[in-house]
Amino acid sequence: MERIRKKAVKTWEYLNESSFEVRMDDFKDVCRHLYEDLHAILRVMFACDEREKDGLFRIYTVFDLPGHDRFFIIVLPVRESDHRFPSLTQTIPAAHWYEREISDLFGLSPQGHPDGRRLVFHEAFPANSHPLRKDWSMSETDKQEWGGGTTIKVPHPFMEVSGEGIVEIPVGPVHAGIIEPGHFRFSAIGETIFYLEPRLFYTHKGTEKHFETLAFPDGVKLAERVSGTSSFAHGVAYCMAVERMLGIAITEKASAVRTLVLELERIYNHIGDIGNMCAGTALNLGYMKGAAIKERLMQLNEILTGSRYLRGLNVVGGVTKDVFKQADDILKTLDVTTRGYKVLMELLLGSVSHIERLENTGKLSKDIARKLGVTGVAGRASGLSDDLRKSHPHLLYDRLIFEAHTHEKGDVLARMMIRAEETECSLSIIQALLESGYKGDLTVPLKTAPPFASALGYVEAPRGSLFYWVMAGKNGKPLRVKLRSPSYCNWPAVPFAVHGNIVPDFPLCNKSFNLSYSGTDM
Amino acid sequence: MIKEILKNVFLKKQAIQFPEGFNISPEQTVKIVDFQKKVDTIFHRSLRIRQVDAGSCNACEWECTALMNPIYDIQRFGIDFVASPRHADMLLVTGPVSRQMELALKRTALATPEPRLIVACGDCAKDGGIYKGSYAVTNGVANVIPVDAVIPGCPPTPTAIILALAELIDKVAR
Amino acid sequence: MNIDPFIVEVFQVAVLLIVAPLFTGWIKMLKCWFQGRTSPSLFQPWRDILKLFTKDVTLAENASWIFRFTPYLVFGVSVIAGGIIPVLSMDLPLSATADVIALVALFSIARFFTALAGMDIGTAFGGMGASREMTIASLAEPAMLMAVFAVSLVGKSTSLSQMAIVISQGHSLLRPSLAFALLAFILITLAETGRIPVDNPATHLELTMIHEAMILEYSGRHLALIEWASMMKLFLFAVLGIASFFPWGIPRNGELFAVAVALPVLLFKLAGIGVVLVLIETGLAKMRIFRITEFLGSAFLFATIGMLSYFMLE
Amino acid sequence: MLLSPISIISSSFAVLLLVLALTPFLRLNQRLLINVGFFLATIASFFAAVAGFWSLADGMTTQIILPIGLPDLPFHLRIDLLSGYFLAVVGLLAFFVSIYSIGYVKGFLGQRSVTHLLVFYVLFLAGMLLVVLADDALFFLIAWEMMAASSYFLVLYEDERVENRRAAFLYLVVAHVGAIAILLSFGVLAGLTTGFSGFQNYTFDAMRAAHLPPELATLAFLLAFVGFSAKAGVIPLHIWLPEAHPVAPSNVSALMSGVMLKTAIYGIVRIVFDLIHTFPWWWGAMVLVFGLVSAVMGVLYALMQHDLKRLLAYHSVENIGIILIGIGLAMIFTSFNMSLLAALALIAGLYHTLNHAMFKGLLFMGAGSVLHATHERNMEDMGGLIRFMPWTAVFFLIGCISISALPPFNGFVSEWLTYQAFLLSPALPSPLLNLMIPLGAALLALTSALAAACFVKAFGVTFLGHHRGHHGGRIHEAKWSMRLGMLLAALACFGLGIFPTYMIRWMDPLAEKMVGGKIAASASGLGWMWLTPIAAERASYSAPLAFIGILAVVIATYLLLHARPGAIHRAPLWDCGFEKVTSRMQYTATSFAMPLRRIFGFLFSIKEHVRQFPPAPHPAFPDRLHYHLRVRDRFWTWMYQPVIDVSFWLSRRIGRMQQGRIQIYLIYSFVTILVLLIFT
Repeated sequence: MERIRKKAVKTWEYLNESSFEVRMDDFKDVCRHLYEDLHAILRVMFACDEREKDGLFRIYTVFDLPGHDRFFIIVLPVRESDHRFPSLTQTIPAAHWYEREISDLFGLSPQGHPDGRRLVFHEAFPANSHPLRKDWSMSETDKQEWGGGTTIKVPHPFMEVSGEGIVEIPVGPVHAGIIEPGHFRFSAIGETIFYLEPRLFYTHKGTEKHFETLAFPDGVKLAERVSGTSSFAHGVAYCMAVERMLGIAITEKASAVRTLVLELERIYNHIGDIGNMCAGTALNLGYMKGAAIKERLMQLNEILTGSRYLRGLNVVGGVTKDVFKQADDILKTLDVTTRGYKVLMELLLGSVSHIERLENTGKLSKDIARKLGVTGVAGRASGLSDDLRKSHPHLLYDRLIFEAHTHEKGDVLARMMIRAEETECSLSIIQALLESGYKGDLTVPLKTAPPFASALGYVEAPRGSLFYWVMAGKNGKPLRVKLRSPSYCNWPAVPFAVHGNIVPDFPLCNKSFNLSYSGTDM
Repeated sequence: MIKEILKNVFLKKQAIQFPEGFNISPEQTVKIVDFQKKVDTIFHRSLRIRQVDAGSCNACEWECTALMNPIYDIQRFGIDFVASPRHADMLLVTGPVSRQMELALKRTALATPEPRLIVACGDCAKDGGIYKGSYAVTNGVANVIPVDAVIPGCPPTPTAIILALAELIDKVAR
Repeated sequence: MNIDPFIVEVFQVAVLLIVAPLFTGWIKMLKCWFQGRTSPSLFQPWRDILKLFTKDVTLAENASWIFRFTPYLVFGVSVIAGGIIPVLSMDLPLSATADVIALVALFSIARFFTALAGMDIGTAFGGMGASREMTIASLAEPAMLMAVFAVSLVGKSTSLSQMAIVISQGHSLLRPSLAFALLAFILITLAETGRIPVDNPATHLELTMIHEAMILEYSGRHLALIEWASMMKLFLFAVLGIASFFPWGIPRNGELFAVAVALPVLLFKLAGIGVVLVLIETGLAKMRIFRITEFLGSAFLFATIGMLSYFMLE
Repeated sequence: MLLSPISIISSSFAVLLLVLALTPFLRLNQRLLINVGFFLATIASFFAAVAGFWSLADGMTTQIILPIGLPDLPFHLRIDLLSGYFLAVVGLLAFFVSIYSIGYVKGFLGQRSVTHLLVFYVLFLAGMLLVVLADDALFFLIAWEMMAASSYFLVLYEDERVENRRAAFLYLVVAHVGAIAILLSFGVLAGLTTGFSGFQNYTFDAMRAAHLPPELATLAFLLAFVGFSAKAGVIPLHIWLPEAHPVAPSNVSALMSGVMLKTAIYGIVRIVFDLIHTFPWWWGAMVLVFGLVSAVMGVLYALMQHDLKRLLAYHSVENIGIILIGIGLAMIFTSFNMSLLAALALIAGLYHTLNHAMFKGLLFMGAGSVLHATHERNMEDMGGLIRFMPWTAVFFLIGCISISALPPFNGFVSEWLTYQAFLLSPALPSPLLNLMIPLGAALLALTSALAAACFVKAFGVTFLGHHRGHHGGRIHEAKWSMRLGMLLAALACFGLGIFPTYMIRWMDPLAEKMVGGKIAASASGLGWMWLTPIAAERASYSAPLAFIGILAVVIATYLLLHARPGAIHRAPLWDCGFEKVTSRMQYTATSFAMPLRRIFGFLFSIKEHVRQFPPAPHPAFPDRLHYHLRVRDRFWTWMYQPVIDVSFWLSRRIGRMQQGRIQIYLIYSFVTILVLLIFT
């Protein structure tokens, strides 16, 4: 710690964020120290175009020390003239995607990155065009050609496994099932997968740039539409970031509502996922059972919030509705759900043929998981005890008694069991929440954002740790909104879980991770 | 296992009655673009849908999946989702059509044998929805391929989708 | 009064063409019920087929004549096979066209061409499906032959109508050889007709497909023919099982009343078979593709035990 | 009578001699040489076929004694039913192949002289004809050697490649091991009975007459079986076959695989049923077992190949196995005096002999055309050829269907007959056989199913999909004569598949002669359309009906569906919306066979690994991955490697004995003399 303070040019603290601005040549060393000596987790890494402030780009690297409720943010100023910065990837593999993304969106190139290809943009996107720079614009013809997709402006070579008889199985972006678009390139001999290279960002909608066009209070709507099944979590994380930045504290009531609904979201996701895994093994009985239970919960969502995806409940500064008024609805549904869920689990664990498919399929080793900064269900199934509700108690989680579950095996079965255990845990949490009453209004009045104020917002979403980072501009409008969904740091891990498995098991592995494409592609 | 099956067989079905069970708000009623030319082709309440996600947030997908659960149970209407556009009569397109999906969407439409219907599902698919104006989206399916019908809603509830499709089929069958 | 066998033949083929989709429809209905859902109509498969016939065909640019010829061949094979198996009467003009072995060979030529059609377009999925299909087929074949052998020991023949006649005389299910052969036959049927736990006919996951993967490229009338043919294949395996294990109720000759009775009896048997099939399909998850060896290995074992028990006990 | 099988066959030899005589003069004009030479070869083999069919038709036996040969053993020739049948087989395929060769051999023009190709081709042909005509041991062996030597030189034709020389040598060694075994077997048959008095015992007549004590008969049979197995490529003596066949010019491989192997079958049948004619059942059982092993292992090894001609070569092993299954069953049935079933099994075996000659010849000709067009034997570099060479594709497909034993083509008929023979085995009095033989039937089923899988792979990877190689544009359809050759062979496959009853009626006397049973009457009990080997209610198969029926339905549906004016639109293939598909994105042969390779892996020695280059700093970012697979014939490591090692070891030892000092040698000789003295 001292070492960092010594190296830091500038240091400032805000809430539970300690920021250290470092020089270009200290950057790598500081980060290595945090990662290797202090075993910090790289949470998120992003750039921000602050040229209107002091003519500099800044790269923010957010670390999280296990055991402290505190984020260490290493800030690296980069001059526009020499748009280069030292790459962390060789030491911290988790930085792999972040750095490529920065070079795509800001044109700041990581020096010594093992993979020089673009991440976000596909072949048809013009070279040296970086949308998140403030002075960026794009000609109509470029847009047309980008959409046309046929003109190759920057080639994107997939890795070719050499040797005779290798077949490349291209899947997607349009899949046979009802799932999101993404391209997967298997290099296989018959059924055995030797190498899998996913190609994502088909659903890249320029969300982060779009945030900058909306006022902070309106941003919630967009945040809720980043990833469908974790709409509420995204809403909460965004609001939390903005509230922390504005320096306002929401009432106990509001946080109680948010906590409750977060858990509801977790439950319907987990049960849905458990059911969907049955689709992967063609155990239709379980699939339909899971779907039915999920549907009940969705209907509960609609009763509570008017939206099956819990949208419109969050606003910056609080919530719009006091769901505790409908406690009996909730209890009724949960009661039914719990019974159904118990039956479902009995059914699944009782079905030998189903469990046989899940066991030892898609193993993700703890080592890889840690190196790639895997989070959420996948991480916990591989033995990483990483749960923001524990490590950074937000909302009312510090008052609640629950434990974070981990499994060691890291296979599909482990991921299912994690979901099962967390479902039960969430059910008990909701019971606990409903027992006591909470005071305070639904919302608190907003303030105007001080220029260039920034803050983190974070939530343990159903899929794992979710981060937002907002910075206000001069005019109180957003200067930068960075979002990092849990799927973003889990996607790079999927291939490692798949290698050596057989091709027909891939859908099952994929379902067991159940990552969001839209949340990753932004 | 057997117990479950027996329960399933003999207990009352969970599926909601059609159309009584469908409480549906006015703004979710279906606006159907004219497609009389296809009237005499798709018939007999057999409709095979190929769902294409063109950059949606995945909520619409989950609603489409929900169509197949025991409550909405779309297969009873002779509607089914298929794996290949070659087998499909209808493309159900969701999302604002991100630029990086434009080509894929066009090719999917190309791969679908005539006569076919193309339905834009959800507010994003209608006109870009919340994403309207972002540099990376084309503001709606209609800007990429000709659209036959639009289902509004963010996301449109399963009931809304079913009503829309039912109306479609009736129109087409007539 | 007796009907001319040719008329019975024609009638039987007509029954095959009409009832096969209904049988599939029935299975779908049962599946839905077993999953606690309300089901589509019994006639849904028919609607799908008719619909497909009216649709255009979208053909891949590089599709060769094999791709276009296959649907017709597969369809033709199924129809002829339907003329051979005794369904409504044991004396059919076509019944001498092929015995069980030749019948199986007829199915395998259909499979041969389907696999080729899968590889014709040159997509990874087609090849994948073809490879899996042929693998499973080559493991199913020996088991099938052993089952045939065991039954033919009892039936003193491999000609279907003859076997049916002989077996329908004895109250044969008491015979252990037949019982084992039946077990084997059920497993083989699951594999040959691509049902769970071997293949999932209703899957949406292209990477797990077997039969579906080969026909991903088909559309319009070609698809209609192939789907119809695969419905018929399921039907034919059912009636094959009926003819060789439960032939009671199939009239010896085209006696009018008997034939008239034979139809409802057949439907009744089919309904029963549907229930068994769907019970298996609902209760089991799809197995890993390499588990197929153990699956069909046990089928082979059952058949062999059947044969041995014939020599030992009968 | 002037015109007789004898006169025809001798005229055929005259034509062959004429070719040899003409060669020196035409040597300078190679193109003309090819035209004339192979045209004459065509005529000669046509004569041979006619002679064969005729002698089989009128069923008489004629012998002639040539004025040449050893002092009291002049060359005996004889045309009887058996040699007639094999004359027909050899002649018929040689006829097709010679036509094919006219076009095929032109491919070598400008590369190398075809003179000795032609010469050895003719000698090879003559050798095969003489083998089936010979009627005494000496002449048989001479013809046998002539056949072996000439084929050796043909394998060596493109001798600049190391693999060819190695293959040819291996072939030569195995062939001679076989020849020696056969020689010894004749020695036992003729010599031991008569104490080596005089040469006249070496005529086959004498051997027929001689009554061997059983143990000597067994010895003779085992020797002969080893010898002929070596030639036929029965596992484990098959090792030379997949080496030699691929490297020979394709027309030669067609002959070698199509008919040369069959001379071994001829030999076995001749010796077992004709010369020895009484034997215990376990001989048959042994033949059956070797047949089954060859069939299953042959097809499994074939599945692992992605060299088109190697694949076909391994399928020869498989089919020889199937033939032996038939013959083995025939032997078992004969030893139990069940002549009817024996006839059925024998006819199944011999029928498959003819069928295999036809479709394997066809397939090798097809492979030749592909080779001719793409200069490529590795399937992984082919694909999409159906668009460049549609005719070859059709013929090759017909070959594939036939060899995969699918109706209505010929392969199925003979395998079906074999199944029937199997299914009738419960009639055998021995319970052991009753239990064991059905398993054989299952193995046969496995074989044919695997064969189907293998040829889906062969045809699919070679002719379908996109072209994987680089010379897409330069690929051309085969020359007309090649196509004609293949067309005739294809027609033969079809005819033999559709009209089996005629074939059987025509083979019946042969079966009666060999095993004393006839099935023609029962086989066409319902009329020529239905093949009913034993009885109509036992089993029946009607290729014509099935064929016409299916055809009718196909045509009917086609017309019905095309009543509505065509609504077929061409569109790009469905690529999941990912536009940039390459030819790497289609299943390869190695991938296609992977599931079976994994399931039957224990039968091969497989080396498979993926290497990462260079070992990347972190698993997340590999630089380059390389996949390597080697599948090898276990028999090589099991049987041949040790033999080679031992021989080297011995030679080293013997080498050590040679000191080069005269005293040592004197001592050696002294010791030798001592030893001899002691023993006498």
